[in-house]
Amino acid sequence: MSEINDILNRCQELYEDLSLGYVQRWKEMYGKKAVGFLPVYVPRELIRASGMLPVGIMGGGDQIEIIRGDAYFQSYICHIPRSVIEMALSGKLDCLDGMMFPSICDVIRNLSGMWQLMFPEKLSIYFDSPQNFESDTGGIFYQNELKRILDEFSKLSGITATDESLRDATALYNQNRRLTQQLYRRRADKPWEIPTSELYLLLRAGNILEVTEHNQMLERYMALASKENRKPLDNSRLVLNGSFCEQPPLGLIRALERAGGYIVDDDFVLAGRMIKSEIPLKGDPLENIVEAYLKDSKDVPFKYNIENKGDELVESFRENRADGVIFCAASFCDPGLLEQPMLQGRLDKDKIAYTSFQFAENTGQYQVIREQVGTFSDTIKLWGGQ
Amino acid sequence: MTEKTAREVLKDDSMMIQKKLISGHYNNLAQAREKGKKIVYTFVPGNIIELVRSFGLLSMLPEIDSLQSAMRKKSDQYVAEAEKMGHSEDVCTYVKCHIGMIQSGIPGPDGRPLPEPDLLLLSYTGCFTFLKWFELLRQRFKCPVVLLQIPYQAEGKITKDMRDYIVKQLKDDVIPALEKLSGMKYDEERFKDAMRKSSQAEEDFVWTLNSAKQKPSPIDAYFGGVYYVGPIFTYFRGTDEAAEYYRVLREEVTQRIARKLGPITPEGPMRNEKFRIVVEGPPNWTHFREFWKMFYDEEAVVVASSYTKVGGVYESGFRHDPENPLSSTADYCLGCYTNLSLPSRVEMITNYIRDFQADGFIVHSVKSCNSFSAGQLLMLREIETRTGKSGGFIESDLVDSRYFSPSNIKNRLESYFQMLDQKKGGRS
Amino acid sequence: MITAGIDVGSSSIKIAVMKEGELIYHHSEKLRRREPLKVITQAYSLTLKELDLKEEEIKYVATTGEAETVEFRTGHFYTMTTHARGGLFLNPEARAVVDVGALHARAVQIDERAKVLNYRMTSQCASGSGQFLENISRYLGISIEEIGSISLTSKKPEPCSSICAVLAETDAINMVSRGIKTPDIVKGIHLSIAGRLIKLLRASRAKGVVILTGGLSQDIGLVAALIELAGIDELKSGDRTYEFKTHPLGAFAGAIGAALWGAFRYEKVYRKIVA
Amino acid sequence: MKCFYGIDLGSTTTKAVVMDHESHIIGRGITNSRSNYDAACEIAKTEAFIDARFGLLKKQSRKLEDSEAVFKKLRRAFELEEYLEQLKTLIHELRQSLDEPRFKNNLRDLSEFIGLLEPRAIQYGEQVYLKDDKPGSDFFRDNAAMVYTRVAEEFCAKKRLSFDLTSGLFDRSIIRVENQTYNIDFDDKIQSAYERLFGRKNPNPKLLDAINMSRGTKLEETLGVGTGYGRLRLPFPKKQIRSEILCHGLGANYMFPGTRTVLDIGGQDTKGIQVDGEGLVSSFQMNDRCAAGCGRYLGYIAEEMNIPLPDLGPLALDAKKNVKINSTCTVFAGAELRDRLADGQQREDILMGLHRAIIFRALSLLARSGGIRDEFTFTGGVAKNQAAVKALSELVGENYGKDIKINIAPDSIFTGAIGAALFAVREYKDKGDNP
Ligand SMILES: Nc1ncnc2c1ncn2[C@@H]1O[C@H](COP(=O)(O)OP(=O)(O)O)[C@@H](O)[C@H]1O
Ligand SMILES: Nc1ncnc2c1ncn2[C@@H]1O[C@H](COP(=O)(O)OP(=O)(O)O)[C@@H](O)[C@H]1O
Ligand code: SF4
Ligand code: SF4
Ligand code: SF4
Repeated sequence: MSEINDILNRCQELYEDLSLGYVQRWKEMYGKKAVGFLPVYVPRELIRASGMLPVGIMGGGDQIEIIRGDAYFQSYICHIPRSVIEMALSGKLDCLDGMMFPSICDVIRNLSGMWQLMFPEKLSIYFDSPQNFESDTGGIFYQNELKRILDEFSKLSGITATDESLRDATALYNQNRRLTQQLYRRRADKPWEIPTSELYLLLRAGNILEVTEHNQMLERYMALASKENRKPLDNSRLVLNGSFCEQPPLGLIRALERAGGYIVDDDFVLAGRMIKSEIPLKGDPLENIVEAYLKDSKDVPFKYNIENKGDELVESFRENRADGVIFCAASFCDPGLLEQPMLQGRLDKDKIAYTSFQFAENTGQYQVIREQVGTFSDTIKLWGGQ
Repeated sequence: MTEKTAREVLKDDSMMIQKKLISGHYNNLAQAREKGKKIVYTFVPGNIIELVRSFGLLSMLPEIDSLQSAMRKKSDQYVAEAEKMGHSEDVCTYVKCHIGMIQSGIPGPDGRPLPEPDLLLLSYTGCFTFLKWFELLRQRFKCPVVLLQIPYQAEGKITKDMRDYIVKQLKDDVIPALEKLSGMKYDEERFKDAMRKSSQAEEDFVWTLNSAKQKPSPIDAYFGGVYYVGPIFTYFRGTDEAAEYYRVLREEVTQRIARKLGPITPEGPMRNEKFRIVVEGPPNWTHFREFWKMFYDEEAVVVASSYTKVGGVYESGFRHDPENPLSSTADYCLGCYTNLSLPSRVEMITNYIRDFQADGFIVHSVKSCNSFSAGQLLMLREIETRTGKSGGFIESDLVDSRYFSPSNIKNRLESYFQMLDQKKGGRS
Repeated sequence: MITAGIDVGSSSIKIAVMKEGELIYHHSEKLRRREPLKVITQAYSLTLKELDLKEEEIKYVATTGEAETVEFRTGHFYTMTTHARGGLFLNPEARAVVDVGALHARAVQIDERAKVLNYRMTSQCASGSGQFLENISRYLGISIEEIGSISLTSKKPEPCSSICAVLAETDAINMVSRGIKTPDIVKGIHLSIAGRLIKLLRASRAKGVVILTGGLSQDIGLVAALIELAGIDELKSGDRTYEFKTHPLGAFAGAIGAALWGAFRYEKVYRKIVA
Repeated sequence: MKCFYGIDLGSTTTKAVVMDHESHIIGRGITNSRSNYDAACEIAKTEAFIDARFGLLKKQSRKLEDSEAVFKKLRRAFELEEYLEQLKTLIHELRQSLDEPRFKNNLRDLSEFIGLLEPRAIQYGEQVYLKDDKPGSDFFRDNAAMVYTRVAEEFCAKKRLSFDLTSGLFDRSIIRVENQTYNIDFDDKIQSAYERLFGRKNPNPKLLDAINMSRGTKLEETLGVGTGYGRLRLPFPKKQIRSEILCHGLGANYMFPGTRTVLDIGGQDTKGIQVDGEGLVSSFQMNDRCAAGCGRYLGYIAEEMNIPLPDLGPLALDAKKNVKINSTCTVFAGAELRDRLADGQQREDILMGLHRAIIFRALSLLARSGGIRDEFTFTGGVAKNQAAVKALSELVGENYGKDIKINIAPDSIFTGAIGAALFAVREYKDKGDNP
């Protein structure tokens, strides 16, 4: 009992420590640098291979009161950039020597420019990923992009990544991907054993912790969780979709579980799960990373996809023996919300039940959400899967 | 930009030419099916209309359809239609308006239905929403889609890698798709010829926008500007008619300058130029006239705007180059306003304020467009610091009238102009 | 078998008691700034007294609404589940339920067994809710009961543009000062609420007979506005027609539904557990 | 003397300020806004001119013995006269309203009730104005509601009558009362007030002299400027209308010349304004189309808790704990309050949380307008609320440093009207003084 709690407490601390104490200590201990990245995905292998610590920043959740952040964003823009700005302005991100902005939407894209204006002394990288998934078109562009980034990193850290160091990093993250997937499978099997609120904290810890430490943590947790002897409830099994960038507050995740639903798959904290299987270690490491993204990455709203939209979601629904799908997207998230009708159309085709609501990372009232999810669970409970 | 509004607003020769251009185009579209013409849907920013036309294909621009619906007061109904289909209230209304319009049978300006697409040419210059937009259309139309990704100018410059990536996509994907659709081979000479005409029009266009440096300014570079950009941003770039339009326009403006006349508004020529303003952000289309009136009633003239650069930035010297058609097409796409980094946008507007001797600037932020809006508040502050001029801030939307609150906007604008006036020293 | 349903709303609580599928008692009480739990406890013991029943004679006490604190409940169902059941009870033809309460509105698409197929509800913004109507009517000096009939006399409804309930209040003040007649103001507001409801209905993909429930279902002005707007819509789109129905007990739909589901659950699961 | 006035027609209150030609404030008047804008303005202005006369009177009566106390008494007695005047109208309107069909079934009871109400209300007025020296509110509506509710509750309980019925009757009638400009003749009313205090026999000739002096002074309405939410509906030419932003900037500068940043929280809007050393506005921000977190929000809360608005702040000051409030939607405020109470949280803690929530919103707006610079002046009605002020001082200290000087004037709610009056003086001077 106590050891699993220790792990969870550690995670909770990391989750709540918006000032990134861990990162500060890590930097002092090793005399190295750290690079932050915003959702959703960057190849962390590159940061590690350049001798730095990758740090995933997913906003301030409901723990930060926004005063200055709102000064930069109109009310109809999603919430995550405000808390990120608030954190940066209040010095909480000072320990990050650089920041990466993945090309997922206009908001994050423009945030990269804001960073250049506001923090000119910091390295700020806009990371443009390809939407053309041909190796010799998008692949070449992507490789050039990665090389450019490696150049910047080497200037920042003084360490130039080599094939060797890239391969080592890839191996470690492969292990992380493997463990994370194991965790997900375990939860889908026995969701009462691995509550989503705990799984979520573990994922978030992976944003901050150095990868070997996170790997150990995942292994230990899984070993302990099965011994906990938790009892199953008469809950419905739900696949959650839409929270790929801005994250719902932990309280909301708990509220969902309390409203009678087990979450059996989700798209939270995708950094460690964007690449679906392990990246080969043989051959050119950069090329392997590129190919993995082009051919083996998850289907997410910011990736161009016209051929099999929603198939992955349906697959997850089936594989995880779910009863329904919940669309849980951040308010004002254009990519997420524009994707939804297409996914729903796909679910309709297979007669899969779904419900949807929106949240903001600092949503504090869960009443409406609870009611919607509760009704959904009620329906499944009263009527079963018919 | 609709014919009706256009006719009422400006009765000059240039307007008549534009009107003819537009009605000709819609006529072609309405008859496209009978005449066996193929239709390509593509977006305004970074459009490669010269190339498309060189294959004898007709094009349609969904944003233009949306904004025209708004000016015809149809957009609310279309947006509602799309929301009814499950689209969120939060997302870009251009998309919703267009989807609602499709749902209603794509009625054209004269009521005749417009054709469905045979190809979706998806170049998402400057905005990620475009990606989703055509994914949505594709679910509905099942026609082929060809993607042209334009990398973002995050660092404020165009690199060789970016250009190469675009040229490669043009060669490997876009041109073959156009060839397949049209059954014609790529004809570089035709393409080059169109580029030549483009660059000629661009010359006169830049001259016209620059005329606002005169005092009084002979044009309004925002409300009037949206008419001036019409041909060059849309279907007509690279045609003789467009080149002619800009030649005539230039003549007219020359005459106005000589007679020291101000811009023409829907209520006649402006007599007095009290404030010279730069505007950042797109206009509102549902209340375009009302919005404009809030400016000219206060005797405010817009002397430069960023919106008139979304379909290409020409003032810094870029021209479509017939000698290097593909790579200059790439440069054109890369250079559109919303594909520029925030620091570049700040610099551009700062320069406008200086070069056009503006008294102040206004940021019009629209709910729909994150591409424009995210970061505008920082821009506002940054420009204020750099120029020492105060900026005004107003909010509404492109085509969703629910977000256009006349009293609120008027209140802010009035307060802003009174503030400028106070600063100028005139206290009344 | 006797079961009870308790619906704890934001402005009032409702109690319904069902016996073998028949409604044998109903009672509602405004909260009026009183503590809900106290009001419920009192009202419930009064119910038992009036029906001359002992506590254990009620087999299942089902709560719905904001009833987390009600400890004597047997089970809880969420609002849309109960309004679906209650709505169908009040009108067996209904294939959709629209519940308009003090702060929220909900649209639920159901099948002939009251299974919830789809639903939508309003969010954290109170634009166009009962509360809002109440404020305005207070401002205009008319009672909530007469607001409906006043609205019906309007000849030229004044559009109410504000999205926000608070700003709409000022809008209303503004209208009065411009000399707009009370019925026209009220009707304008009814139309704007109706517009929102129709949007919700659309989003819930409901069709056919719609039963209105919740407190505002008693507002004939709102009902008329709904019918009017749906008619306009029908003309425009040519499909998806709604046929709105009301019932004098519309406000009790939640409580009735809860009591009915309680009976259902009791038969199916709970009896075994207790036994 | 030449008088200049500014009128701020706000969404909840209408304020007027009278100035002399040297820009000294000589009178203030305030009333609640209502659908008849003209009436609201007229009343605020009349009150301001009455206040100006009292100012003169005060100056005159300074020489009298025990002058402070006597003056105050006289003022209260005058207010009682106004109260009674309006009460008369209210009773009349109540009787008129009985004609409406919905009261038909309870006509007898209701007439009886009105009969009962009148003496009670008169008694109440005499009590609070003359004996307690503490009327509940500045506005007749609130005071009348207070006594009305009290009497109605008792009466309904006794007669088993629906309380809603009587409150409906009140709502109906009070509006009619408010939309009339009541007749306050200073000369007349001051006489009655004097007589009420001292009887008819003129035992205090010096005071009467002073009264006559102030009566005799000519207060000439030279020029007025209007501002505020409803300014466009004011019967002024465009030149005499100023945006409330400019007025707040200038008004704040008048009260605190060091002001660089102004925060104004009114009934339905919040503004962050930056001004220069002259009080000229250099930039500003206003809330968008949502009234969350404005003064009206506190009004709803006070209504929900059934306490007078001015008591809300003091109650919140007893808070011991920080409670985070999420929704500042005005309409949801009541629901949130109930939720929290049901959760077992303390009333004062929640209240403080609500105040903090408002200030958070205001601070983000300020941040948007360019931050907070020294000195910082808080204006508008909400500045009267101590809890809001406390939350603001704390948060400003935390976020902008402790060195920022925060100004709050007793006149905070009049800031806009002061600015408008200043514009009136300037406008007149610009045209060339001394015709
Ligand atoms: N006859 C009526 N006409 C109009 N509105 C009414 C009527 N009766 C009740 N209401 C309104 O219904 C609302 C209460 O509805 P209800 O469904 O009980 O809400 P909740 O469940 O949230 O308490 C109140 O806002 C009240 O004003
Ligand atoms: N005596 C008071 N104590 C506390 N708050 C007050 C007091 N008087 C007014 N207020 C607050 O001030 C608000 C009105 O502010 P005001 O500046 O007059 O607004 P407006 O100009 O929009 O009418 C009210 O909503 C209320 O919250
Ligand atoms: S939440 Fe959506 S819109 Fe906001 S930054 Fe993330 S992806 Fe972009
Ligand atoms: S977000 Fe802006 S640029 Fe993108 S489609 Fe909408 S309006 Fe156009
Ligand atoms: S718009 Fe009005 S009703 Fe909606 S959240 Fe804001 S204050 Fe509340």
